[in-house]
Amino acid sequence: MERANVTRSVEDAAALIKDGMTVATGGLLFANHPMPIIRQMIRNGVRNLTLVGPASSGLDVDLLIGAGCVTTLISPYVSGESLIGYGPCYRQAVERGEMKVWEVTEGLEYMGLRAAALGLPFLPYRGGVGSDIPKLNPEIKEFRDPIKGELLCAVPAIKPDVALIHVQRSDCYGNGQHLGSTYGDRLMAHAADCVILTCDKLVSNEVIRRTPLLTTIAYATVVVETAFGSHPYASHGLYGEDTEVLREYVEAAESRRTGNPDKFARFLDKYIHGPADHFAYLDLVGAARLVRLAASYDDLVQGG
Amino acid sequence: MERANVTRSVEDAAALIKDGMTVATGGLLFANHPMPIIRQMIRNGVRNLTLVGPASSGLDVDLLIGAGCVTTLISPYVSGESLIGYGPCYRQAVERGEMKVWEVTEGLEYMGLRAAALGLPFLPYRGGVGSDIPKLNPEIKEFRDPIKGELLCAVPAIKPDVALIHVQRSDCYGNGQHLGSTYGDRLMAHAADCVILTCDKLVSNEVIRRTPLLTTIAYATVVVETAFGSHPYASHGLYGEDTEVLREYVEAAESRRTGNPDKFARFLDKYIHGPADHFAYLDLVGAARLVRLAASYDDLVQGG
Amino acid sequence: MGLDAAPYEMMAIAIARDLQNGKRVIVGADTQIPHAAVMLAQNLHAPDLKVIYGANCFWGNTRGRNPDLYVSSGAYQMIRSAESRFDHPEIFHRLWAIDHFFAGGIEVDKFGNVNILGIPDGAGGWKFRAAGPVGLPDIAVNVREPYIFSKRHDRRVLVDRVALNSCPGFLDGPGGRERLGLWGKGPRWIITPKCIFDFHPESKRARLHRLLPGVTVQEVIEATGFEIELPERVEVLPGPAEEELQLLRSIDKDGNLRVRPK
Amino acid sequence: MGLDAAPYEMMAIAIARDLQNGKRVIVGADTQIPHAAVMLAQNLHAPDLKVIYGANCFWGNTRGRNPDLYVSSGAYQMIRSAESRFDHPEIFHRLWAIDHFFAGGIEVDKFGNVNILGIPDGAGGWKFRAAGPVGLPDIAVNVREPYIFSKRHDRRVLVDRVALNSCPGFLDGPGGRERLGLWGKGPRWIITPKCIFDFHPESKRARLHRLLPGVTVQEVIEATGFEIELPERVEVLPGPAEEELQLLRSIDKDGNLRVRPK
Repeated sequence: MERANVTRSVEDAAALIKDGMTVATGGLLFANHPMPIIRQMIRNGVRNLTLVGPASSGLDVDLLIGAGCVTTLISPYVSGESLIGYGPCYRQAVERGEMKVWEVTEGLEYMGLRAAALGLPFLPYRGGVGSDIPKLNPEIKEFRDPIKGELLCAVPAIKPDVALIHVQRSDCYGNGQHLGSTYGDRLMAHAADCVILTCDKLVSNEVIRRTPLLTTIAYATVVVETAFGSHPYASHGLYGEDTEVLREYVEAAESRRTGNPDKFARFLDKYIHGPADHFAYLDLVGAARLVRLAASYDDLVQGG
Repeated sequence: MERANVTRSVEDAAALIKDGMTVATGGLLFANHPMPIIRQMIRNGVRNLTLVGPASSGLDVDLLIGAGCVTTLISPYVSGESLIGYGPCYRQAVERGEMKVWEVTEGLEYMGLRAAALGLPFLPYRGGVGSDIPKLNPEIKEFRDPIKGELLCAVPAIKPDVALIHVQRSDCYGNGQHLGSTYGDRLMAHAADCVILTCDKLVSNEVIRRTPLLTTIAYATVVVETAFGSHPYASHGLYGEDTEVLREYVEAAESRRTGNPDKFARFLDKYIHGPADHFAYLDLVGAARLVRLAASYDDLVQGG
Repeated sequence: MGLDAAPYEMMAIAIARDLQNGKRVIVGADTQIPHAAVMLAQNLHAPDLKVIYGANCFWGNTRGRNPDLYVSSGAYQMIRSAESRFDHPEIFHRLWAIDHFFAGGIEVDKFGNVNILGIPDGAGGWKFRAAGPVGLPDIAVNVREPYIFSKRHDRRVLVDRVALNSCPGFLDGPGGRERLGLWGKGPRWIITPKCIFDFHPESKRARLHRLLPGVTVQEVIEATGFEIELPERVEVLPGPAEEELQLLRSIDKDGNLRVRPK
Repeated sequence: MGLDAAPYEMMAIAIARDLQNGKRVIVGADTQIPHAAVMLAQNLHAPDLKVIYGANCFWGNTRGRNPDLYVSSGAYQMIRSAESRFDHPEIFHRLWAIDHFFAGGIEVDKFGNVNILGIPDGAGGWKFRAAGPVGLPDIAVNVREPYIFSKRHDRRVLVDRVALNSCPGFLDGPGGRERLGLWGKGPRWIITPKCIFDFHPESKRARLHRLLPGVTVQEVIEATGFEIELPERVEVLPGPAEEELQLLRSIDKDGNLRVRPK
């Protein structure tokens, strides 16, 4: 009997995500997003998700909102940062009352995820005290601590059914390694029942055994090999973000927000519904551009 | 103006530790203990410490107890594991009522340290519920959580004045790297006001910048260069433990426990009071033995 | 079969057989028997048994790697089979996803409670102080089904009621865990050099489940300090298969499990 | 001096001058001005300024390394000056040891409270929704002395009372922080393209501390939506030293800080 290989296709992995689930997505702002799974979720028409976004969510989360997948968002921030200060689809959905925001701070989001990881009903934090967050989210309760009597916020456990995490490399048993920032990925993975890992490169188990100190996610439920799997975002250690595609997104989403949905529909058609699979997506982006994005990283320090 | 070099001598670093302080020591069982500082504390005759030991404390903690430095111990376990199932000096001090044990579980010790790191008065955990720990330590309070009403233990913040941590390498700015297990060292360092780092090897800042993913302790307060600084314990990545000296310790400490303190006094004289400094200590142990301890590690995987 | 395993070897084999493929387990301090068991299982029927070396903060897999049985559970050599390092505090993440742990102590009682703290002197002090509870009080209330094991089987270890409870089993019997809202099902077995106890589903009391080869029911009753639930028929654990014993001894090169129990 | 710095450049220089050697700071999302300030300070008088790149989870030091001013605070290139990576949740460890953070928002009021959530419509919905509070509510009640900065100085940003408080300053004035037991001293400055406010030690209201070169008191009063505490004499911030401006422009190669404020 041999060890089970947990690699799956994008399609098979994304099929694990059902309507109504609580799904966490990793990375932060412009890096390390499990994009092939996100695109497949949109293709599959997944609905009514409670989405747990990165503590600083980027336009990946905005895209899922714009595609109509999200009913409730748990995230303290959705921004295009240097390109646009807020997520256009996020802003639109909130202002129109089409999506519920479970208001939270970064610190409280992490404490909620940690509570789930630790199997606790809640964790306390000082963040939120003195702000309007507990008024906007009645599930976050101010209370006096049982030892010193200090005023703290109690945040209930935030428990994803699935966490979608992108790493630079993994073996076929689900041992993943981040070659740059880990962001909140590890805590999301620890909190979730099931971890879907996308990796830019599938490596042998021997590579992992030579560098066990770099393994950041142990034994993910399934692993999907997706070269340039974070495109159009950066993958820390391997390639930079594709500003051109991101600008295209911002323009499309902002035009949708201001009343003209056509460009956004065309963006979805072009990048999501059009390509038959992840390889077709890469061909659409083009080899020359991908090579340039990889070259932007090649003079930087590496993992070990 | 140049960046400040924070390297110090063993003597200067140990002088930061004053009578009555709360001191955390890192590593676990048979590995990664900051021994030159521990020996210097004993030479200095430090008294009345509240010692926060590793979650599985080894004979390093037992030695500090035997040398009379510790008034209160915060540790869920003091053991010589494969050599002896309990710390002899620990057992003696507890049975004679000479030292207070602040009873705690591993999980609660870590939650107490995390509370200090997060600046919280307490954190909750389920560990301890149903056991006699809250009865033995009235500072750990059972309470009902403010959200679901579940029964949990509240542990107050455990806040060390100083954390003593051993790493395999560090630069002169206090950026330390563990080349094997980190144990609870990072949380101890995060909870403490001041971090004293011993390192087997001082490396250039360029080495650290080439491998920032391996940096486990950022900006320690002071760094002490101490080759074989964890001897007689292992230093993960560099050398194994010296079972011969550890057996000598166990024999001396167990003989003290059973009423004959001479051997223990001779052990202290030989290994602690005798050698003029850390180099004299290494000469006492002998080059051949140190080389063999290092050789026991040389076929194993390394950090990066 | 004609093969003879020493009692500690037989304990390791019995645990290995019980560990199902794909389960997640933690092996803690000073636990050579469980450590041998998980390596044996990984190399036999459970290549996907996911093992945390608790004292070393590694997720490890020894499958097909000619493993050693390290004398210390903190042996630095474990990095040889490591696939991931983690900060020790993270061992408390996902305990709800851990199937088994292996708990031992100085006393074990009929409801599967364990004492690893020591024996109080009744006057606020200690008659005997053991090493301390480690993480057992945490693990016992979070992990699905811990195993309890003891290298000795006598009336000092297997007692009617533990002097101190530092690893909650079924507490004072039926409904005890539920009343406190503890997670996990409670202990799976008590395994000793003489036998395996499981727990009666209603009474939650230790029930004789299997005898180790060569041990009689009478011998167990005499050596046990609590009243045992006896099923109608007590089966004897089948002796080791050739492959099991051969592989176990290739792991336990120094014969640590071949010593006679005290 | 005869050197002219653009307002955003002058803001970066003013912050850099105020950052003392050895302090610990976090630079967050979308904050080019503070990011330029910490790099400038590290390369001038504060080589031991300890900087967390909050959006990238690195501790970094740019001292003597010819740094770039990255357009995004999450720029992957920051690993060039990184000395340590950490998991982002750990940014909340030791916030009590962090001296400064840099907070911005859509509204800032006279007590140094910031709104980065948005403007409610008064009927349970939103007139305008901003990106969200990020970690500001956490940082504001833990870090010693955050700076508040705004790239715009007008009556829509500098308001009497924030519509929503998502980054507590001195709340409703004297004793506000103490009543809730918040950690940290409260905000140090509000810095804008026109001036620097500090806070009156008793009233806790924003007090005009320094004018940026070329700005008048009257101009500040007119552009500010709250009543300003005016000291007897308002000093003008000294213009940039040659070394400061030269170094800043070697950092801000693309001239991001030379654009005119809106």
